[in-house]
Amino acid sequence: MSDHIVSSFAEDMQGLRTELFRMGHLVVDQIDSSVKALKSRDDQLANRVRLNDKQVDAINDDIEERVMSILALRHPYAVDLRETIAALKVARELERIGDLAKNCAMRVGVIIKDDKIKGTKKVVKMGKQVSANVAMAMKAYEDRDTDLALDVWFGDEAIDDYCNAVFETVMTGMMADNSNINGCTQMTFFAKNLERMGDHATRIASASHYVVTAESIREKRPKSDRTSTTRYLLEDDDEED
Amino acid sequence: MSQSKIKFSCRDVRVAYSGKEALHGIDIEIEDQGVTAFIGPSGCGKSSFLRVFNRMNDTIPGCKVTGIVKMDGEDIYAPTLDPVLLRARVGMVFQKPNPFPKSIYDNVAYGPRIHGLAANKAELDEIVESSLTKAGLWDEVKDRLKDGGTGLSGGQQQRLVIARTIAVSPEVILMDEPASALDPIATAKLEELIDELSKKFCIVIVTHSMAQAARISDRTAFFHMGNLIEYDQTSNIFTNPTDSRTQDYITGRIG
Amino acid sequence: MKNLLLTGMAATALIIAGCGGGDSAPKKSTTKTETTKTTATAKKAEIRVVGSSTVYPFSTKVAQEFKNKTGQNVIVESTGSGGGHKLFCEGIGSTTPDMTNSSRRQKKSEFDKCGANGVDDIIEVKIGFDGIVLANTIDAPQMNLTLKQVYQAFAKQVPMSDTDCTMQDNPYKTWADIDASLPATKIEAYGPPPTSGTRDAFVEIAMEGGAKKYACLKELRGKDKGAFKVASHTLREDGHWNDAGENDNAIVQTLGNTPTAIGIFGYSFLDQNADSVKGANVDGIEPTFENIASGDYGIARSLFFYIKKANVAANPGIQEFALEFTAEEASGPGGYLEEIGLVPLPDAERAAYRAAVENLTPYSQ
Amino acid sequence: MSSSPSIHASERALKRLKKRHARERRFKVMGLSAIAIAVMALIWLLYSVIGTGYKAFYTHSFTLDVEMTESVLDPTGARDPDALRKSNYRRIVQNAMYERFPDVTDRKAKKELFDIISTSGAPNHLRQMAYNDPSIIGQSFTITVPTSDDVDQLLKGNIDRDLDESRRKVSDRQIAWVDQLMETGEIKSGFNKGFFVNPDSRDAELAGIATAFLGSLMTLFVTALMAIPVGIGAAIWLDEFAPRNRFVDFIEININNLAAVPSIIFGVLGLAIFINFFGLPRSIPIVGGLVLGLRALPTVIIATRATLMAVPQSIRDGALSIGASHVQAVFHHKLPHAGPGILTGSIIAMAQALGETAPLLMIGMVAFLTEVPNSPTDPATVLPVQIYIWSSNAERAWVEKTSAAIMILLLVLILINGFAIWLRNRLEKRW
Repeated sequence: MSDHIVSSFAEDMQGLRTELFRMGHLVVDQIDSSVKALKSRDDQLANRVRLNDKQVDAINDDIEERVMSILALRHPYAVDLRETIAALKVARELERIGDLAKNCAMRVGVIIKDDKIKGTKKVVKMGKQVSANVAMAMKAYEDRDTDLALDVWFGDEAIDDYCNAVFETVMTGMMADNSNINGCTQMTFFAKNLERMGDHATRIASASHYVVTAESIREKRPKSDRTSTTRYLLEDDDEED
Repeated sequence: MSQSKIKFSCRDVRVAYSGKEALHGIDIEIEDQGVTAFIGPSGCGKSSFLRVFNRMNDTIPGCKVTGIVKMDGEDIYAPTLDPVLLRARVGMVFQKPNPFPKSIYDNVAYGPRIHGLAANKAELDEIVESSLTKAGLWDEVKDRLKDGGTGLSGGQQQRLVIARTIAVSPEVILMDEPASALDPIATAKLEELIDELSKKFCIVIVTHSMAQAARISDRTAFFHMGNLIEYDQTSNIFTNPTDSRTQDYITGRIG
Repeated sequence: MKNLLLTGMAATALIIAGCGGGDSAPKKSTTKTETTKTTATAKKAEIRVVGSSTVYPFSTKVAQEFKNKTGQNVIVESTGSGGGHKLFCEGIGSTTPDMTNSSRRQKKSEFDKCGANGVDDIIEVKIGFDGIVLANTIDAPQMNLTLKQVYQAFAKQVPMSDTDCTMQDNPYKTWADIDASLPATKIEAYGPPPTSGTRDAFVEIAMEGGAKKYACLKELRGKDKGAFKVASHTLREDGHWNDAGENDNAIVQTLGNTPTAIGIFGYSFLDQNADSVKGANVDGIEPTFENIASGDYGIARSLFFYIKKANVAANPGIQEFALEFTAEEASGPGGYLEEIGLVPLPDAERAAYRAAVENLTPYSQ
Repeated sequence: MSSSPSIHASERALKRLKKRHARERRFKVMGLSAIAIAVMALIWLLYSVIGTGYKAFYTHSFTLDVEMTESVLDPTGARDPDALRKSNYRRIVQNAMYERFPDVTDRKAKKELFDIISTSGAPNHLRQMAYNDPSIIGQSFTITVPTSDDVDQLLKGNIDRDLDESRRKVSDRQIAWVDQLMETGEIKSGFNKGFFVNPDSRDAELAGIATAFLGSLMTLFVTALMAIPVGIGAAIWLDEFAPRNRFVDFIEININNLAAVPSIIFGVLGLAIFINFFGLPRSIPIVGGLVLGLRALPTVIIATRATLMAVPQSIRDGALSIGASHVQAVFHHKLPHAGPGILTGSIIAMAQALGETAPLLMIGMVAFLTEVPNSPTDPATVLPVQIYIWSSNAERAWVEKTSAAIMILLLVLILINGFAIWLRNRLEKRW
């Protein structure tokens, strides 16, 4: 794509992109770290994740500001307009993912107090999948790769399946031994958080699709997470489809 | 481009100045309803094309127009058609406000006078008042109709020119960058007026300001190097143009 | 809408109004000094006179008197002698001049041209003399020149000696170079340009006269008139002779600023400017009215006018005008033309020309 | 900004700056001196013209008792007006003068005495009176007539009384008489009305500019009538309707050339066309006006085209765009817009025409006329020509007459140009 005639406009857009990619990397790191903290029962690492979230928030604020300034000063049209709006959306999704990662990290402290809580392995596997999906969504955005974006979109089904599996495992554990209900609950929340991160990743993929085609992904998203609706009444959050 | 009536239809319209072709075969259909905007870089031929519709190109020495231009199905370049009459039906507003160096009243009354549209003074007064009202200028000038038209502010002058144009009861109003010499407030007023006028007149506007085209037009045609590149609903042109040249132009890239 | 046309008309109207107003004003106000009274007389045919600028002052004076006495209008145009003859000889009838003035005799060629155009009967009238003077400013020493010295001073080329007519470029720079008795000042003259009748007369009378003082040139004149003319008529171009304008007043003024310069102009200008310039004596004769009239002063020419007889029949006023011109009251001694510088003819000649006018006797070349 | 001295504050820069300022000062001084020279030339011109010319606006007149002796004027007693015209009124005036100074007996002194009064003006005055009313023959009354030009010059101080008698036009005796008459009030100075209402005359004391002034007005009228409409029409055609081709280019180049052609050429042209071909009489304002009209035509065309071209194209476009025809656009909008400029150009062309002499020489407007013209078909002359004629007259009194005529011409020119400026301002102020 050729450069803007006004080079400072091009620089603004590039800066927005760089910040967004930095945020993406940071958020993926946060997911990985929180999962790692769970796996290695490292409370300190979990703590660091909690603290690092401030950084994510800061980048989000920065991106919001950049978008505002581009809209106000550059009056972007067409692809520029779409990219600017998408950047705002993607940053928001990343920020949410960051929040969820922080939330996970906070639960690590409770979970690691009890050795007997089951499902860690499954959650770690799930976490890796989620992290990979987020990274892939960002890659799709970065490369304007609509196919990759669609992969992310459909890849979310696997995460939902993981989530269901974790739920079953942890539930079974709780039924067997109700002394560690607290830890188990935390574990389910951990998994649920990861599942929601996956949802956010699909939205990032959709946004990158929009940048290129001016259309969001229209296909019905595969949905196999039954945890919220079928078996248990857990507190719901702002998930909307 | 759906149910609305077609006002102008052009087939392979070419405009040449002293043998040098400035427009290379334009095919377009201008709808009767709403505002059609022509955008494009300077020298792309959009103003030349605008002047095709009222044969103002005839007044430029060495300018030659070929192709078929039909207005309501009638060939406006037919030898039997009188350009003077055509221009009464297709009014034009220019880049720089050009009121006549006469009184405000005479500016508006000039057209009706030469075309004999008013039978007496009272009728003429009525035409002047209604034209000025439609142009949103009546309240500002009703107490000084005898004052010079050139004494008004730029925005007022441009609205006076519009009043002068609509006093002849045209079907179409062509506007050649009408706001380029105006400040933002005058521009805003003018845009509002265009919006208002578009309910009664077919309006074709050439503009350099993409924001303006985006704000006021229903359809936008993008011209580049004497060619019509893209012609679509304005919302499509400004969010998702299909041609990369359009894309580059409206996003401000080197094309 | 029609601003411009209206204003244009207004301007035009203004000019007309100005015209009309001015037009009637002199008629309404009968002033004490008014010389004309157009209202009382039926308009008579105009008499048209063209020709010499030297005769012009005299002709106009007579025209004025004639108008006063008869109410008939005489239009006098100053076209120069040559121009006058040209117009005069174009034909007969009311569209051609009735008379032409001339500061020289009509040439053969002009006479022939007249004849070719049907202007057969021409009455020639000599009206008097006009002296040409060489003058310098009043404060400079009195010049006493001979015609030969005048020739020596102004000719482009002069003979080597009285007997040797090999021409040499004029070697004289100062008057003393010509004759030791003359002042040792630079020879510098302001004279009329070649278009002027005064110049013709000066060259013909003074220069030719001076040239003839060279024995060999006199001989040459007998043998080869053309060569003599070249030798005598060519004025020097090395800065010692300057062509001034036609206007003799300008020459008079120049003399006041350049005390060493000599000016050449008509006698009447010397007469009028006696307070600032004085005339050089030529061959010992002072340029005075009496000396010119008596013929003693060497550089004087005759002034003429010519009447077209064919026009007199249609307009008898022409003859009356000529009679007024030749009347004693006008061109005679003490007449009003003498007052403005005309030197009258001797009595006999005057009577002869008067008779020619009375009888409308044509002349022949 | 860096803390190191800016390149604009370096030594070399300051030097350059100084040089630039010096150049500017030099230019200003040059411009100022050019203006000063022009102004000085103008002041000198005005000083020399007005300094000598103002004296022509007053003159001296002689009040004299005359007796219209019947035996001199009308010995037959027929009282025939035409015969009365030719009577010897000079004698009457002479007698009146001798009566006034009975001591003068010497013949030469008598002539000198008679020369105090206008020798042409006084008899003619009586002639007119007798012609209008023959019944005054035989009566006595008082007339006021101009003094001779020499006496007038003496009293105006233009003749040096201290000079030797032989070198001035007024004799010692005449000076004594004139002084005496001044004392008694018989010679009085007063406004020279005759200068404005009289036609030309050979006698300086009687000459006036009426013929030339009216001739100028009439000539100019004809000039305006011809040059302005034709010129404006031609300019409009060239500017708006002429096809772009070589022929039109050729015409345009020639119009520009024509404006630079020496004006005498137009005289030759006028002579050939109007007098020789059409057979119009010489010396009449119609021919003069037509010739000057030809002379002014290129100027009017060029001025009109320049102003037409300066009219913004947008005005014409505006008119065309609401359906005005080409002619309407030009006549309703372009022309009124260019009006003030065209008017100014035309008036200046007229002023130029007013000052022309050369072309008029060719068509006989350098004529001596004793009558004021009543219409453009009467012979007339024009002011510049009158000035030209007067300037070559020998008598001293003509100097001031010439200057005064120049003053009148300048005044007319100033009025015309002032009118042009006034008109332009007035028309331009409207919008």
